[in-house]
Amino acid sequence: MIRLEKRATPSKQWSLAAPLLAVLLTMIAGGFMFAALGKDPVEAIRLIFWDPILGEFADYFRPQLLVKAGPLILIAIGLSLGFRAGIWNIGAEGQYIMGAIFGAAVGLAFYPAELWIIFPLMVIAGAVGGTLWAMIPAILKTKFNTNEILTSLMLVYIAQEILKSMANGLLKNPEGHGFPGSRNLAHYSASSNPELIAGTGMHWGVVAAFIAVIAAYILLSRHILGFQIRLTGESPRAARFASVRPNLLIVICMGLSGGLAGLAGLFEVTGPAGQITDKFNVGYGFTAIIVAFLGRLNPIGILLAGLLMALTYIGGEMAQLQLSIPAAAIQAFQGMLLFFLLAMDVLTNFRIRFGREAA
Amino acid sequence: EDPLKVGFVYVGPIGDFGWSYEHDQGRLAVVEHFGDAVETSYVESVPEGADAERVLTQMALSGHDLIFTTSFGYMDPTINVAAKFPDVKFEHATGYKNADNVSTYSARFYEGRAVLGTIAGHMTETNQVGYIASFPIPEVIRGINSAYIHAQKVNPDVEFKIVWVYTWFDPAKEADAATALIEQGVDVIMQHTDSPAAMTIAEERGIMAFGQASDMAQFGPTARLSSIIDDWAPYYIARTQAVIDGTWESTSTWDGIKEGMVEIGEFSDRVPAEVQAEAQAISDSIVSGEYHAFTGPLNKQDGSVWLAEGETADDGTLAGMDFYVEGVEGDIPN
Amino acid sequence: MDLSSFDPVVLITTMMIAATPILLAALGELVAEKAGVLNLGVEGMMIFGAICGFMIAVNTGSPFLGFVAAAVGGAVLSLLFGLLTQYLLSNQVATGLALTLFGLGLSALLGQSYAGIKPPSTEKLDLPVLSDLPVVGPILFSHDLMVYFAIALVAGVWAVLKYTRAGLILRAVGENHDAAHALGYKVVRIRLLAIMFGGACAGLGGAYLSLVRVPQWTEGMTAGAGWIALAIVVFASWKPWRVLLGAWLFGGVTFLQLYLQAAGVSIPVEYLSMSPYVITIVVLVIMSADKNKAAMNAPASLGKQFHATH
Amino acid sequence: MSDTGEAPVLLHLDGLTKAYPGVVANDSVSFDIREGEVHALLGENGAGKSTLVKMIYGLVKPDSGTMTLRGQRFEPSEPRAARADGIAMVFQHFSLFDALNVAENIALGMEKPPKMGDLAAKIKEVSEEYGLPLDPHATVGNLSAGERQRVEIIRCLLQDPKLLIMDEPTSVLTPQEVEILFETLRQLSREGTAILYISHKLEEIRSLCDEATVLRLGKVVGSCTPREKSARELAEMMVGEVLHVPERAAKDAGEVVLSVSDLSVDSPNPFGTSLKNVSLEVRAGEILGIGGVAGNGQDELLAAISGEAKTDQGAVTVHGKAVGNLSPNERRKLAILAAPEERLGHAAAPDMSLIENALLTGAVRKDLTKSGFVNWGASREFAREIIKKFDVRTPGSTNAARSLSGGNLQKFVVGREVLQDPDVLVVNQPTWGVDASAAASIRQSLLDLAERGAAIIVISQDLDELMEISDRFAALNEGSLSDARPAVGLTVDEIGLMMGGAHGMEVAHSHPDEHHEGATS
Ligand SMILES: Nc1ncnc2c1ncn2[C@@H]1O[C@H](COP(=O)(O)OP(=O)(O)OP(=O)(O)O)[C@@H](O)[C@H]1O
Ligand SMILES: Nc1ncnc2c1ncn2[C@@H]1O[C@H](COP(=O)(O)OP(=O)(O)OP(=O)(O)O)[C@@H](O)[C@H]1O
Ligand SMILES: [Mg+2]
Ligand SMILES: [Mg+2]
Repeated sequence: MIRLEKRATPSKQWSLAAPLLAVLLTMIAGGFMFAALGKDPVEAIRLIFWDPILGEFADYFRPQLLVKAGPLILIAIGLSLGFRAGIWNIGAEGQYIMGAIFGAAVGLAFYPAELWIIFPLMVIAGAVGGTLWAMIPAILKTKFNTNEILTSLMLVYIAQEILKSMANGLLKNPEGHGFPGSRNLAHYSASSNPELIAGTGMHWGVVAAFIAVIAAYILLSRHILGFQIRLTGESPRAARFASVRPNLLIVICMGLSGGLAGLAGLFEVTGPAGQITDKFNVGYGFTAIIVAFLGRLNPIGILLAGLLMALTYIGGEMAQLQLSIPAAAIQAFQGMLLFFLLAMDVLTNFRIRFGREAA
Repeated sequence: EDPLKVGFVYVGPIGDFGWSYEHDQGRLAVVEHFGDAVETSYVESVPEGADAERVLTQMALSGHDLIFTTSFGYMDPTINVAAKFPDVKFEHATGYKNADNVSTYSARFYEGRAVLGTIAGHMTETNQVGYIASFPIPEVIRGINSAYIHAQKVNPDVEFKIVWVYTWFDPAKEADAATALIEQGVDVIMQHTDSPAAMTIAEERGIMAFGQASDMAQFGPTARLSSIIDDWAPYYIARTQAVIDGTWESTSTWDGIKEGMVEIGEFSDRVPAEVQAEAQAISDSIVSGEYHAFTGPLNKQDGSVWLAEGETADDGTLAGMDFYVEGVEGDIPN
Repeated sequence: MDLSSFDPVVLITTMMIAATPILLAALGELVAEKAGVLNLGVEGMMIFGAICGFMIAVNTGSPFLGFVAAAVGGAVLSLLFGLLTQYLLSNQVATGLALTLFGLGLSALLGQSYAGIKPPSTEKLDLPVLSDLPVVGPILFSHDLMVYFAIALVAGVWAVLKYTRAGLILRAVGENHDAAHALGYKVVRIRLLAIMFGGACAGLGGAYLSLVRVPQWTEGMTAGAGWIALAIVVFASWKPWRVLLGAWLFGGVTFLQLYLQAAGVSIPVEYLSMSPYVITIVVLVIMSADKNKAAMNAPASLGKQFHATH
Repeated sequence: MSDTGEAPVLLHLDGLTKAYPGVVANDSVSFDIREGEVHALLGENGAGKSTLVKMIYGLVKPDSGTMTLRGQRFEPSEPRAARADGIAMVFQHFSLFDALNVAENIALGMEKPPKMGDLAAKIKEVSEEYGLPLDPHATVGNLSAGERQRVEIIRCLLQDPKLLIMDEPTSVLTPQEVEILFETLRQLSREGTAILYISHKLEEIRSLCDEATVLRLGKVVGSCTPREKSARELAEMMVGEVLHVPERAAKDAGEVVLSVSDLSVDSPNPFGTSLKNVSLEVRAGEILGIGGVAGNGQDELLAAISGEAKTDQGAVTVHGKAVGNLSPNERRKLAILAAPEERLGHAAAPDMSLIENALLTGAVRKDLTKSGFVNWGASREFAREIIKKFDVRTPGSTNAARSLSGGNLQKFVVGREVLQDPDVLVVNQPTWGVDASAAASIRQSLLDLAERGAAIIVISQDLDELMEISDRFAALNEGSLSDARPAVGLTVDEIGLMMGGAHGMEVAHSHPDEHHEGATS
């Protein structure tokens, strides 16, 4: 019989090897799936994992990986702080939307003024929008003990309705021939989030993601607040004993995660997306939850997990394009990858023993 | 010689049995028509915005000669990518921005609505027609107006009850909307959403309905009166041919029943012969160009004059239509 | 606005139908959560059930077999979650989300050739006299069998949890898995069964959508119903009858906003559309404001990992 | 008590061995338990007692060795099988379900429980018969620790066990309740039930048990008739060396350092106890011992002094300064420190390293942070200092707290506070579950601290411990604190009454015994 034995401390070697093993297993299992669909499995795996990084057009795709991973990382970093403290904000999608709406509203309010201050103001508004939206579950939790998983989730749907309303109403482009959607902020230099290095598509959001990774790393490893966050997650009573105020921590963590999600929304709406439309949000807030866990709630891990996720998206598009693999198969493939990553994690914290089972 | 590479970008999955499905049917028609002379590829469920821009770039980089971008939200990404790949031809559906290598195309669904509205006006016994509307965008508003105008023309007492569901596809919600409408006394349902849920409810409750996006005959064998179907195949074949022939130019196409982009499904036996004839006559006159679905005198909802006697609406106004015509009740959201 | 045409009977009958998918899914999740397992993959299991049920019903011509297949499909998918979380001790929140992603992808893949087909229709109850009674007839005697099955299942789950030893053991495992283990109960096995029950119910809920409610197969057709089911469990503070109430309330509010529109009430639509969510939040707040009660109803081991150390 | 000499052997253990990674928990353990005998199992922490009884109960499978029950080969594959063979067990850590009621809890521990209604009646009947009355419909979470213990015992009794295993059952009972329990056990023993009894309280063993088997490092190192040995001899058998008893010098009490007046706090926890008008004073150099059955407000009192629970500002004063509204860290700044009962999860975070756990309370007084940034070097130094000075046995300061044994973690927790040089220190259950030698060294460190002039409150359920180290004694009972009385000269009965007597139990068996003196010596 196989049995698991908890390690006294997590294994360093396995924490590196487990994800690699998981990717390998995914390639094998995914290969079978692609073969079952009548596609060349080796070719498919190569298109997904290899081509975006080292293939023919890698010069274009490498920065695109960062562009795609940027919002995921930014949101996931914020979420990971809360998750570490046992605060389950799963409504980042809504906070992302509200950040975009707030930021865009500020930008549009100034249209067509050309002042350098506009973009910074928009950035602030984006962070504020996300933070405010996250404050709703935070305050309901601290005041009424309402489960934040559900309230933050419900607020995603509400934010989506608000987004539809904005795209069709208040923020609608008056010169847009009646179509829903705001003016294109990227086409108007005071409010645009410009490409920082020509031809790469990289914008301030990518920079913000890197800053967030570094800041979170320092916060968690060096700062007392980071220690308090970790402590609260591991042992809420010990945290109170260590003078952590749980309600304050909830507000801080929700606020930070909401603020970063809001920023991600703002950078997307002013850059790659360009405008508020009713389909502006594409699920980054939910995918970021997975990214946060895949990265084991560790900033560096999240950076890598975000890039891996981005790789499967971009590589998945390649596979669709070149081999006509349906998007559904790519989605199932991503699901497999997540399962294997989560399953292999066990090796980090447990030792596998073969032998007689204890009763 | 290398086959022509034609790419398609879809906003939903091709299995949505609605918008993206119909575009993919168009792609399949291209495959069938040209055989080995073309090679098609597609990417489905591509979000509008940054992802679209990347996928388009990917297509252009990998040697596609002609790319169809099949959702309004791909407008700016299409323009952006087209600027970087001047040798690649782009075709953007339902948008209004053109460039040297970007054409736009759209369908005059309102022509089809004129035909269906005529049938609805005749068929309703309660004089209540239900309309399940998706989003308050010009295309949907045009459809409501056109259907109302023509229903009202044959039945001055007709009233439209409109429910906005804010989704293109949510079967449960569409079914609920249909039920709510039926409870308010409608006996004919028109829809501008993609699932057959409303048709199923109509069948169950013994009222009438029209297919949308696909024919939906199997979901409402008795309820279905006719349907309005998108058919992109003729256009896709023509544009592909143009690239092959070297005659492709940037154009703005807005085709209707005549060009086959809008197709009226077979009338069911339930529709009396004289109504069928009248509906067919409207369709024929639109095809022949004798008749325009928005022909004056028409007032706006607030009573102000929109089109004088005999005047027809210009495409610019139609493209941005954001008002109801006189007689339609309720407000357009926002 | 025309309130004269407002008919509560319609509201109730529609609400009962609209509520059935989320009711089934929520009931399954309730059982899993009572055993201490938080499975956020309801949406994935629902849609997988929707396609399994649809495929089998279409191929066999029997909606009954379709529903059986949906239950089996949902249970099999949930087993994946069970193996990961119970044996490999993966995080339940993340695994549940991954399950949703995987279920959506897999179902779309399986359903590729099933778009646009009409499934065999599920029979409705049609009792000669009873179904024709005013008010009572449409409310009580004229639904399809799944509506009754779902309500019967509520009663069944309630009775099992409250009165049987199996129910007692299930609650005990969710309450304190270490103590249950010390008394010799197979915590992991019991949880796996609860997870599979949850999966089967979610599958049934999904199949109700694809076989009765819509009825058609399309990708992503559950459109968020699984998430609503999760909310309803908490809303109901883990009590079966309140799950029924919650599902009806949600179904009712969703329908009501469309109904008011059809009746010509001019309220901004997008605010009406968000009303079910706003109301859910408000009710959650009211339910949870009473701290002691909320704490006592939530299974104490919910979402915690169990690893027997001896 | 029956004469067990000739009673037939009920359970014969032969060469039982069970190894865990890195430890052999039981090494070839063999001995007999006779019918009707009360058999003590002695040994320091980690000696393997719990492991052994878990094997008998079918929770753990032996690696080798055999068991014979009434002449039959006995190999329980799971607790159910053991229960079917007449084995019942009261666990060291309660195996109860807070949200369920008494009857449901009991049903869960039975093989074929009768219908709920019948079971409830039976519970009432049996519990009253044994003088341990219980309301079958009460929610277990609302019961006191003593009542919860009763639930466990009744659960066993209802199964008519042939062998009743009790793993440290008395730590949560008042002396009177202990007496009632013992009377019950004696009655069972007279009726022929064998009892395997594990306890660290040697006086109890001496008064109750007929036979004793002593384990050390998993091996049987001896057996004896406990009545014939002194507690000290028993302890030395367990430890294998001569025991040091803490010493204290007589001294004068100084000025009042900590004063609590008219303190009332609502418990934050639905199953907790609220404090009612508690007043106390502790002087410099003095140890105030607070006794009482667990769950009578001990946690709440500690929380009110440590700052985890805020109170009226004036309800708690230190050196005359009102501190009732200060946070734990603000109080630490004023040298008010505490060590809670729950080692893992309250006093220390299980999955964090000892360095991080040193930072947990040491940040303020040991200057381990600078403008919010943690000085990990200094934290490591502090952790090492604790490990060294308090002889914490661990491979290193980077090990997680949960990897330490209970006693070693306790030394770490107490050491962490003592080394921060407190003026006021409150400790709850400083030696709970800790073996004799480690307990002695922890007590000594508290005495040394008092010597240096600190005001100390020791909350404990171990009366022997309190008598040994405190200057004055008070008891908590349902959230109220009795007046403090000098410890010297208090009798067990007086203490018992201060603790609230037998908590409403009718004393079914009544012959007050003369055993159970105040202190070990
Ligand atoms: N579940 C477990 N998994 C891994 N190691 C364990 C486990 N339980 C205990 N240990 C290890 O066994 C050793 C002894 O633990 P235990 O708590 O039983 O100590 P003990 O012998 O009772 O010590 P003390 O007398 O200090 O209480 C510790 O080093 C601990 O790391
Ligand atoms: N599940 C386990 N995994 C690893 N080691 C274990 C486990 N359970 C017990 N041990 C180890 O076995 C040894 C004996 O433990 P056991 O619990 O039997 O001691 P004990 O005599 O009951 O101690 P105490 O007086 O503290 O209750 C200890 O060293 C302990 O760490
Ligand atoms: Mg121990
Ligand atoms: Mg023990």
